[in-house]
Amino acid sequence: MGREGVLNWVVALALLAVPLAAHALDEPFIVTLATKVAILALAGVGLNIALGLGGMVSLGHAAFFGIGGYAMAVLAAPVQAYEPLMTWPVELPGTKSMPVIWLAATLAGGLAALAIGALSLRTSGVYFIMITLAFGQMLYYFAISWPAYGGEDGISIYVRNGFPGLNTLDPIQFCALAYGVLMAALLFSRMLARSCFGLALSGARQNPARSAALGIRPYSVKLTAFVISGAITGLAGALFADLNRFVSPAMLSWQTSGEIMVFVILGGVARLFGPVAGAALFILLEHLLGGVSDYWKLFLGLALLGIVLFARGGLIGTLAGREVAHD
Amino acid sequence: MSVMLLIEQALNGLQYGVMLFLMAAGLTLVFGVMGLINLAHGSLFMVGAFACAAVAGATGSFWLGLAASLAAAAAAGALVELTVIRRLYARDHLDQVLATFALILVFSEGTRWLFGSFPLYLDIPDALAGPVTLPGGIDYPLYRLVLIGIGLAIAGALFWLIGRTRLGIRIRAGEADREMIAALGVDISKLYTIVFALGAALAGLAGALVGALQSVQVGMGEPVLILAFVVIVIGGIGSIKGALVGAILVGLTDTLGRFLLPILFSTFMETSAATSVGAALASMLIYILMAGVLVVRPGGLYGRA
Amino acid sequence: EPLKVGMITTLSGGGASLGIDTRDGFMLAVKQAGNPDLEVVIEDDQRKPDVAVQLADKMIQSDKVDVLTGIVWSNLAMAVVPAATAQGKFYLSTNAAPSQLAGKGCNPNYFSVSYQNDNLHEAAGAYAAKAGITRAFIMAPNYPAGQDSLAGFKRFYEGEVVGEVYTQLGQTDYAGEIAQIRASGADGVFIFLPGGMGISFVKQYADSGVGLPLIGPAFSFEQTIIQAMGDAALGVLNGANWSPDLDNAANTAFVEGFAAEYGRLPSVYASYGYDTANLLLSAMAKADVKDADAFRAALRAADFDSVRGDFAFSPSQHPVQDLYVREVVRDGDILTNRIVGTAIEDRSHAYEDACKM
Amino acid sequence: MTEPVLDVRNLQLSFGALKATDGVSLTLRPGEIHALIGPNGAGKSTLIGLIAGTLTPDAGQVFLSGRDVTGTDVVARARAGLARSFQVSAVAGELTVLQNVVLAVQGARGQSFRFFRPALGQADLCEAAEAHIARVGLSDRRAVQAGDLAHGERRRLELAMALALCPRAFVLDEPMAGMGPDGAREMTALLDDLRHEAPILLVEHDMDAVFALADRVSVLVSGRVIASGTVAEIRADAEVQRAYLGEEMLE
Amino acid sequence: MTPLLEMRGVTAFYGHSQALFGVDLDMAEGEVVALMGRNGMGKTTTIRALTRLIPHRAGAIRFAGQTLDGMPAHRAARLGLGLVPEGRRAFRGLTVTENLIAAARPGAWDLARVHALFPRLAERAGQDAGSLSGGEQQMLVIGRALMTNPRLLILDEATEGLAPLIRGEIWDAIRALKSETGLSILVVDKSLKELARVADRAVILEKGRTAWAGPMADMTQDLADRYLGV
Ligand SMILES: Nc1ncnc2c1ncn2[C@@H]1O[C@H](COP(=O)(O)OP(=O)(O)OP(=O)(O)O)[C@@H](O)[C@H]1O
Ligand SMILES: Nc1ncnc2c1ncn2[C@@H]1O[C@H](COP(=O)(O)OP(=O)(O)OP(=O)(O)O)[C@@H](O)[C@H]1O
Ligand SMILES: [Mg+2]
Ligand SMILES: [Mg+2]
Repeated sequence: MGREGVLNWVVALALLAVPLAAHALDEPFIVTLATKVAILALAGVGLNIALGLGGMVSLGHAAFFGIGGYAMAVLAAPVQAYEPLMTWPVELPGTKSMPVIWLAATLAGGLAALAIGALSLRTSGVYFIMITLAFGQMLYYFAISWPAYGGEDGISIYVRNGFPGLNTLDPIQFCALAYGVLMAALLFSRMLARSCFGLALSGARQNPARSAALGIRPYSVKLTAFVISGAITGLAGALFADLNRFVSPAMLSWQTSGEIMVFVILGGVARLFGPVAGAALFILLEHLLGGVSDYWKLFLGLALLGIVLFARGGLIGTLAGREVAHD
Repeated sequence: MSVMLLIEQALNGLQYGVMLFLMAAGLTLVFGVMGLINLAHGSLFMVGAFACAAVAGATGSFWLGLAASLAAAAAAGALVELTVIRRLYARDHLDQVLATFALILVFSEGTRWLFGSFPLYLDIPDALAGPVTLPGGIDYPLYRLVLIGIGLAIAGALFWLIGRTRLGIRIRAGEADREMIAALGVDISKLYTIVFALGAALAGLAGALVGALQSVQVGMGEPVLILAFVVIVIGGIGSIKGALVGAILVGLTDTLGRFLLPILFSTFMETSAATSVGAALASMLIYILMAGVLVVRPGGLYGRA
Repeated sequence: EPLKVGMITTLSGGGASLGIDTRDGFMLAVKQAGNPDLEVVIEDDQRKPDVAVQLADKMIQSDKVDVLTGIVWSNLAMAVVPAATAQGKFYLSTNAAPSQLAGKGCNPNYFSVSYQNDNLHEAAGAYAAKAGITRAFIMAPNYPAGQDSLAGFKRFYEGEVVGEVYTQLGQTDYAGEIAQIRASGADGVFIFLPGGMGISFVKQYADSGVGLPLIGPAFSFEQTIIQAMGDAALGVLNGANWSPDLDNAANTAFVEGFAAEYGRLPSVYASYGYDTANLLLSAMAKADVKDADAFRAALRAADFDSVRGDFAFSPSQHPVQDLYVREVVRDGDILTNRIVGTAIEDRSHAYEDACKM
Repeated sequence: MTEPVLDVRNLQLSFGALKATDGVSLTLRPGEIHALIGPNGAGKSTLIGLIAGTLTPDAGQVFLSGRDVTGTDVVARARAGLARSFQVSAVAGELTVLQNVVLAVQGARGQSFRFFRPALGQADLCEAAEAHIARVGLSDRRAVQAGDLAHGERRRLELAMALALCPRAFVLDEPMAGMGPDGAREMTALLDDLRHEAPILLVEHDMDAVFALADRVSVLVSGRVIASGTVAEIRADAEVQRAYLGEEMLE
Repeated sequence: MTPLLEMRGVTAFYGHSQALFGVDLDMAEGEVVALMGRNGMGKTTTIRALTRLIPHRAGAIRFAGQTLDGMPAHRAARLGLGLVPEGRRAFRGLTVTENLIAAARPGAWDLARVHALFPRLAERAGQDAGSLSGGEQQMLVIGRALMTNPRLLILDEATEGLAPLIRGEIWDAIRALKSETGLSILVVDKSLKELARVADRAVILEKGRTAWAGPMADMTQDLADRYLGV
């Protein structure tokens, strides 16, 4: 195991130990913060597949994040209002079951990524950044001005959705759930990176012309990765909405896309645990600086600048050094 | 709906487009020509507006304010280039996104720290205030006509600078291969500082000119920034001509869409719902336009990609 | 037994001026009262709903606050209030009071000290006829608060609506809308364009030379922003429930105290913050917050000197108050508002009947 | 006579007013090396682009093993058995030599959408890749990132990747470019060997290599084939000398 | 003869891997020196260190009486280093003429003279350099280096990928440059025959070190076998 492997374990264990300790010390808010880190890291893991492995710099991942959130609210809100989800063509009830909601959010995120990716991947480079941003903004404005789902006010669900065998309202149990999902996604992402598909994706990123000449369609490979990426980020959105028991267009805004990207870059692009380290650092900074002064964002900005200028390769990159070639 | 109203709206669209161009021009210089994604370009727009408002407020002269906006934005741009941006050319777009994202925070909160949280006062200079009557009987604000003129003049000047002068050629060469142009004896760093300052000055000028029409407040740059991105992506990155055409296209689409869509929907919907649905669609329209253009022409209208 | 208040408000970014005034008004009352039993925790929500929710969680879980307050924006309130009241905490609104929380969603632990969101639009609508507007052109951003505002205006407005336009949230250029106003044949314009949108519109409107009377809710013509509009704002009418020139002892003391403490004139947000703190202090004097029923009754009694004069709560726990119309005037160097008439007396709100409480 | 593996019929392509490919017909028969030479800008790379499918002709057809592939794209042609190398080395710089070749092997076998097993954990993939790497003499560089290779090594890697496709035809754009004398010699030997697996359409300016290897030579000038024949015929062709070889080659 | 260039014990790294282990290279004014060695022996790296495109870690480089240690590339270039880099790095997105103008510094070489040397560049004057054929690009970058009016022209595989006819023309041009203008030239090329005709001296690199240096005439078949694999 190389340095990066050790580091990954440290990060993973810390993210487990902190909420447990906080729980023991009766500091439920710290547990909530750790949950937030885990969920935002999950969104980052999703983005990292597109960004790190596939080189697709998407500034529109808030779209999938928000869609996942809305999937949760659209399914759960009817239950609390004692109404069916839809009556035509078949009557379908809403649900407050997390596994069902997760499935729906993953599918919704993936489908949205399929549509957006299919169009966006016709472009590349800076154009890709901007067209994904444009799709994100399109959904954002749609969500704000479309009255059906609360517009800018968003939708509140008052009670967190349920997971069989767990009391999700208990912060530590919900945290454990989020942590479990994050770890599963990390495992999946690691497997993906090493698989044939991961290699094909890497090839498509570095030299699409060569990939095509080898009979590998870069477009299909990238689109597949983009869909997987959107699906994971959608799942994170559903969890995030459940954490807050609330969803609003703010989840879809370009600032959200920017922040998810910041997590990834801060932690280390294409590093397995990059998003986790990045999200943790960002939330930590936000909460440490938040109390310092009214102008705390000035310091946050300076801190981010310092990191990007002097800690190349993000947190993991700086601490673990250059990636060693696999076996 | 009269023809005159439609013409007036088209003029409004043109003027809005030219306003966007002022912002997009600086951005396309930096973004296209130097190959740098500068999310903080909107902050320089804000710096220009605040500098103009502060100086105009203190001296009572809009024109002094305008000069101050150019100076302040150019200085801020040069400073940022020397301390931050300079280290980012060799990095990929990601680091640039992160660093300039951080710069937005620094600029916004720094400005708030200096000027407080309340919007500042800045108004159109008296000489340009009020409407003039155009042929055809349209009353149109003089200031907006002047903006159209300034925007087009700047477009011409930039077109010449980038396309025709040796400075412009060297800048573009530097974008294609920074190392090679240095190996040919061109001090690309100095060149980039100048270009970045120039782009910043343009943004600052736009901020000051637009600030007289709008609210001078912290965060004013971000919505314009996104629009400016849309503009240059539609036009094709790095192309001044593309920025101009894109800006005018966006201005017209947005203005006419906001005006015509509710009318269109009200032909088959109840008015109140039609205005709401029409407005919802109108707010998405330029993004739809952009996506449409990129799907058909992945490199934008005048792009090389 | 001390009482802990958690204030969640917007202190950074574009909307910071509103939150800062809310906080400053609130803290002025706290300072004047000098009650050592009142402890205040203040946090910045960055105008982000998810941040507001997490701050509420933090204040409830870690700081163990009894009362929450301070939220400026309706969408943030919708994110925080239902969950907070469900956990048995009191929420006192210093500004945002969306219809959902006034009607079906009313809650015994939720009090709005400011108004119900529609009130100030209703005041504008009711007064429009008196101001000679019979053919109104009405305009608001296309989001729930905007849609509510046009509905609120129309509720009491008796003339004809010749044009109804939804603009984009955050829009900065209104040339298109102004052209439509000019072409519409209206004799008056109602706008609800909060924050920078209002500044942009008013400046452009003044420059266009259209010159029709302009009326709106107080938010668009508040102390925090009219300075930035300059003379363009002069003469604009706006519906309000408070004004710096409102003639009562509490108000005079507040306006002077605020100016002395912070060196600027207070806004409506400051007045709501100030009233909220005083309401809280009055309830503290009567009951212990740990006894929720007694404390609630003490709040309901509203036994404090409001800067708005007479103040009482309706059954849904929203104010019953007089609504005025103000005009922007120049007072020496600065612009401010003066009351020009009463629009509606003893107004509660339109959703009262839906509240089962 | 055996049926040609690659059959190009009357291809045309213009860039604006410039006729880059002006009615080119040529064939590639099993087992042969067919060299395509011509002055700079004659349209050789353009022709390769048309054959490989990166460019779409204005008119004309391309047949691969008797099948008309004119309307298909690069990927389809690669799968149909066309292996090309690029005039400017095109490899995945951040991957190792081994990974690059594994990528080629899995591309050829259509295994790129396997999500689960590690690519380098699959013995069959790796063994095949190693064999191709050994063939071009890069075995001791297999763990080096392709971006760190010297120019000549990168050209060999390119060839290994083309080999990995087990193609029906090779289309190679200047494989010798930038190679030193010994490198060029090795490459010549390698190509000589390769022709038994699949015929080679070879674009090359290295006349030593061309004359040593080619069974047939076609000369492209201004988008047209001005001459075609054996090495001896071409060397003797006065027009070719004037247009391409110059005086020097007469010695 | 006045020394124009002195490189002493130069070492250089790419990241952590060392590419140069101690290169010595001397040139006098007006001399044509062939830099030779097998693939990957460090010829390009030596040139990159000389033109300040990468820093050298140890050793010293002096050019035209000035030390280049720590000097940025553009200043070194202005001292008179004209580079034709390996791999044809024409400026894509610029026209042929713009490519030439971008490099121009006053002197004997101007657009007309470059056009006279390579008439093809005049024909393609308005075309995007990125869409030129490989050989056309090669002519362009040689022309571009000449436009800087260098004291030392550095040609790294300048004839790579050129048709024999053109290659011959370029060698003619190099010889003409040598005899008519007395320009100093550092040349890397794989054609030993051509190098033998034009170069005064040769420097051979082996594994990042100077293995042999001496007059071209002293290059024996034995040396060539050992170091160049001919
Ligand atoms: N996209 C394009 N647009 C315009 N002209 C082009 C384009 N691509 C190639 N050309 C022109 O077509 C001609 C043929 O170019 P091509 O690259 O095929 O030459 P080549 O025979 O491969 O030359 P070389 O031996 O130098 O590589 C050249 O004159 C080139 O300038
Ligand atoms: N960008 C790079 N990163 C890491 N190593 C490099 C890089 N470029 C070259 N090298 C290594 O440095 C050594 C010297 O390479 P260099 O390109 O200088 O050789 P060369 O003599 O010019 O070879 P060629 O004849 O192939 O051009 C080689 O071992 C090569 O692998
Ligand atoms: Mg070619
Ligand atoms: Mg080399």
